[in-house]
Amino acid sequence: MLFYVIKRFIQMIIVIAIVATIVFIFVNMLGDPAVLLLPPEASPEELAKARAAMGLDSSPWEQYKLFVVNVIHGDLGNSFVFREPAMKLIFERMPATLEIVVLAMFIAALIAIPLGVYVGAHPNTFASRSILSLSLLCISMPTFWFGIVLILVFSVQLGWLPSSGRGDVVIVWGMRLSFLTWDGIKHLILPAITLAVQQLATQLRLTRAGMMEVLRQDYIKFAKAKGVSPHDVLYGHALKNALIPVITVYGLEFGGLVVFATITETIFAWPGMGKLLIDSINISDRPVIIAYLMLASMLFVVINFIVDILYTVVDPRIDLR
Amino acid sequence: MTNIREVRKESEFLLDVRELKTYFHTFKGVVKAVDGVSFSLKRGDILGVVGESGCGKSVTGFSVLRLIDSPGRIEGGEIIFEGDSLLKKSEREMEKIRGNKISMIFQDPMTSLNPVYTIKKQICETLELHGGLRGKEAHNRAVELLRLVGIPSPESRVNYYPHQFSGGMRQRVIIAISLATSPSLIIADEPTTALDVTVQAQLMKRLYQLVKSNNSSMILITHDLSLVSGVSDNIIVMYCGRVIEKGSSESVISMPAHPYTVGLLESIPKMTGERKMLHQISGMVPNPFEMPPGCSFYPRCELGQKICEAEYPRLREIEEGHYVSCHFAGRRNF
Amino acid sequence: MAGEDLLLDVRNMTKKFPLARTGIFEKIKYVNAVKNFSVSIKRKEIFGLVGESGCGKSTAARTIIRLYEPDEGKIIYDGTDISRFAEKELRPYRKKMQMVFQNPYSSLNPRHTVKEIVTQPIMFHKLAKNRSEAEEKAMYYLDKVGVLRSQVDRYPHQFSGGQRQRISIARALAVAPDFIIADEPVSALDVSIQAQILNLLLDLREEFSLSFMFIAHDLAVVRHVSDRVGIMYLGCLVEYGPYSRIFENPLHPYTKTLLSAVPVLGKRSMESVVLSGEVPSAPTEDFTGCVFAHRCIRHTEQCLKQTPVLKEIESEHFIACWSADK
Amino acid sequence: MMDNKSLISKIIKSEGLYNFKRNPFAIAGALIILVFLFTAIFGPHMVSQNPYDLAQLDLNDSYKPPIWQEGSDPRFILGTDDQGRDMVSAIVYGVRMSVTIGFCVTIICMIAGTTLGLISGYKGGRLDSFIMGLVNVQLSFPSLLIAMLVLIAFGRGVWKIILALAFSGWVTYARTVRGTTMSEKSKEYVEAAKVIGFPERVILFKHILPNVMTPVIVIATLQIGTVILSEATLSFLGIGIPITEPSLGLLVAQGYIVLFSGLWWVSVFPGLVLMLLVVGMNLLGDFLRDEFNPRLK
Repeated sequence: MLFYVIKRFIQMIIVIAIVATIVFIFVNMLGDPAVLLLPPEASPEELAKARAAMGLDSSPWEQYKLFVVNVIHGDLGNSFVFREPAMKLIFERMPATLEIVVLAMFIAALIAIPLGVYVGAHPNTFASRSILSLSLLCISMPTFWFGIVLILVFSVQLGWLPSSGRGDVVIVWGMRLSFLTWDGIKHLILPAITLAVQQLATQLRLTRAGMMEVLRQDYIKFAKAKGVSPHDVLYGHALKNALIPVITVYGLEFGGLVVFATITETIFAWPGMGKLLIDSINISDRPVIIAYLMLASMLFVVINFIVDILYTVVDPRIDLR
Repeated sequence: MTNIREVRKESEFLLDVRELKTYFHTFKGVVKAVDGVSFSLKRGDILGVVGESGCGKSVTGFSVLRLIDSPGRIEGGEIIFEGDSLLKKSEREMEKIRGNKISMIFQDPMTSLNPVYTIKKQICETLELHGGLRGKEAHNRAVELLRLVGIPSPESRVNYYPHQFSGGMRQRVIIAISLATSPSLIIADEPTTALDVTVQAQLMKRLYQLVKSNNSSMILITHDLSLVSGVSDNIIVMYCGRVIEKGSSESVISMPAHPYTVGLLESIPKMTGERKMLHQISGMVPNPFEMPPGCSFYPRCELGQKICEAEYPRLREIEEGHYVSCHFAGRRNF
Repeated sequence: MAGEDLLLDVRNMTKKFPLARTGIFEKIKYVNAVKNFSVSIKRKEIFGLVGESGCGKSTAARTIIRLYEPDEGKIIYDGTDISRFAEKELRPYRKKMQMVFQNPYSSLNPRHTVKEIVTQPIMFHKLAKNRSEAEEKAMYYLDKVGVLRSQVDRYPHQFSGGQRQRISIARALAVAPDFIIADEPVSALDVSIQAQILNLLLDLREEFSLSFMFIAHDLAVVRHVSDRVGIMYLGCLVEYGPYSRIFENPLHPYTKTLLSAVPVLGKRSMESVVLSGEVPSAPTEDFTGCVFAHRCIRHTEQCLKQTPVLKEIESEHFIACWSADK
Repeated sequence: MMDNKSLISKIIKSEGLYNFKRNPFAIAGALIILVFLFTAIFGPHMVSQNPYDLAQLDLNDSYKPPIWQEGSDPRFILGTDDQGRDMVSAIVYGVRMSVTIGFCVTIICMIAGTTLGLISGYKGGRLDSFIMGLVNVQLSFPSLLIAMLVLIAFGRGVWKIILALAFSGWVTYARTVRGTTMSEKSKEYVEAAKVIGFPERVILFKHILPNVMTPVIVIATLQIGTVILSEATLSFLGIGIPITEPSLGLLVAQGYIVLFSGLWWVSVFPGLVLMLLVVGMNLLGDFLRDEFNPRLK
């Protein structure tokens, strides 16, 4: 076990180092931020001055070395636009993103797993077929389009829920949170549903597939031969086995949702880190893009690690070495 | 009322299966996996069900427990167990019988145990369901059962997961589970086929002793005639979903009457005596969708005549307790 | 036993497999899947190899036919040591040694027709002038094993287990080999079909003058077909000799228990003495002593410390056991 | 190899076709895909205007609603956008773009991923560790993020988005094919081929490859839908294809801009069509997956 943790830890550092390098190279291929930031009529001297101010006048190699040193010190540079540390900008907006992501995951799991078990256990009922068809629609639906339709229906037509912004927030331990006020919750509902719907469908289908496969195993038949009731066979014997793949995907999808949140945030003008990323891409705010990608990578690597550990808890056959 | 029940329970047969029919409705057509099988089993007896793969022997076993999955269905017949008809029972009542009065041992020990639960949990589940044992009591009983089936240091092994056991050990655990409630009937479906010969011998011996000491009955389903002949009191031989011969072990093995049984016995290489060319049954088992109209063995049979092609031979008694379904059985000496 | 009729001579062949590492600082350990395996097979002879699962009989077969690289020892085929040959040098020997596999459901490529399966080897080894001649040859061998001409355009899944095993045999025959390793060719088959295949193999030996190494776990089957028999336990050959001696007068304690465990038709077998415990996993490479010692009722101090070697106890009957001298 | 007659008779007699004919969802999926393929190939020749030829646009035609609403123009069944562009024509051109990208990406991924997976699974050793290391690193990141990264670096463009999506999409094939190859490799027919003496190249491509294609086809069918959605998402975010050649995703994005001025149809219809297209792919993919899943047989 310890051997495994150490091995994984080294792997994590290597992965992050590779990602940092790739991110740096890719982002350096972006257009010249000085040209984008200064007015078109700026003179070459002014451009040079701006580049020097942003640390872009040295050779790429020098820039990379500086970048690595700074990353180790936890400094990813200042935003060209906001003139503030990029990390600070992202950390400020992270709670907003996590709020909708966590809520979406929660909604998804709460609905998907029981439904998935039902559909997997009774594949031929009318209800199952309907649920399955609906889930197919959900995974085939473009998230952003679903968001737009929700806005059209619930904001524009019915006027029940707001279509943009966070509403009233409460500050807890320096984090701005929406879900503690009624107004905030109203702002949360549409983005969270938008984000949850595809997730819900994916997990439902995964649970169903797992269930269907597990229910054919000999040990299920053996449990039946032991006189275990159908309900206990389903929830006692089959579910735990069927959930093993779901848990892995659950972790990975969390990462996916953080990225997918960029779209939801764009549609609902939700001031999270995803919207910050898109805004930064549009104005080539390099340090912010780098900081976002670095932070996101670290997040995913850590999530993967946790998922692997969790895996052994559910599945005794996995021997971590 | 109680009197009548007691009288019924005292009846000679523990299990009486009559004209059992289990069909599978597949996309290519109907497979008559079990087509009119009848047999009965006395208390404390061991019945061997023998036949080659696809002859319906396993389906017969599962049918007794009513564990036939779709697209299969029990289409007809009667299963009388301890005087009650199992086919008339509700699913709830069946749950109380399964694993309690009738338990089953599966063929493949590698896949029959739930991989995510400890051995203890899987044994205790049965104890709790049918014996009402919980906690310490159940634990002690589980350890005792493991010791009974010959698992060394059961106190610590009881907390193992299935994957930490070898195939032979797992099969012991499965036997322990099936014996946990002292069932009156154990259905063992190829219990040792997946195991090595030395392990098979140990396990079969242990199972035999436990069944006998428990005064349970057992249906031993297997393809191995030698194994069956060493254990069971009676034998039924199945071919294409039907019983073609049944009788006491000695008479079926030493005086087989059906040409299929004869062929089967002669095609087994012997461990002693002179080596000679093996007799072989030519051809192969007919396609289940294109069953011949008369005797299903007719296309492979050396004795086959016109009547065999047209008419399925009924089981008839050729000597006491020895039945054969062949038009010509007993008319020739083998 | 030397002389011109010796076809295959395997001397002290050892095959090791690495174990998974258990710690960062530990060296990779190896297990002896096959250890010091020596056997010789004459022309037209059937050598039966018996053992329980995991005893290394399949590994031995696969090493002899050079699917695996042996770690030590020699494999002398018709006078040439092929144990170190590279694939290119092996090619001429590939048509002299063939193999029939255990599982009829996975030993034929499901995407090729039966005709293709048997024609490919003929084409590859250029045993026919052109495709139609190769196909004609393929038909000949398929006919020999009893596959009908009308069935040759079908795919393997359309055949039963026994028929597939026939096709598998035809594929092996197609390159006109002298020596065939049959790795449990009948253990997946029903009894009545098993007899058909065994009879077929015996007929083919006569017709094509073949030598066989016949591997099985079923002792009765091995007894039925073999001229000589070897018994393996945990990677080691513990006893070998003519079939009659092995089955009538087994000398090694393992062979004795193995034979007593076999159920015999018509015999109430529940009284026989059986071996306790199960087959342990193969020992690591630094193991010394007799592999069977821990389960042997007669074992001594010597058995635990020194590895016994095969000794000729009576003519052509070898065992590896310390207690054999006593 | 396999002559056509036996192939066709094999298909007709197969259980797969039998199940297909009895599964209305699978048939619906196949029909939807056929209609979309037809639209993608012939559609642009059949619609009234080329929506990206500015000379054909007339600002007087702008803001026309779909024909069942008041103030519509019979020439524009689904209405027009703020520049007078016919939505039907725009959608047909969008379908062509989306379908092209979906198929191109899938084919590239399929070839690259299958080849790498095959080699990785068969060869094992260091090469395998390297390829699988790459796969695992990539799998631990959301594929959308990887595509974003590539697009951030190279900018917008049709070929760029195809490459970006292919870059993040090949890993699924590689991983699956590697797994299947490893299990096929240990099967006895491969050993038999080795015993006959066939060289590795022949064993790999003639013997193993046909046996790993089943999962590949299933993944491919499902991936086309995913790719189309990913492309739409990236385009919606403004980092996908250029505005001069919009796909369905970009059309929705353009509709979003004018959403609050009451032009709901500009975003709703392309989105609906997009969904229908992906539904078709998923219906067929689902059917194939269940059909080919050996663990459900």
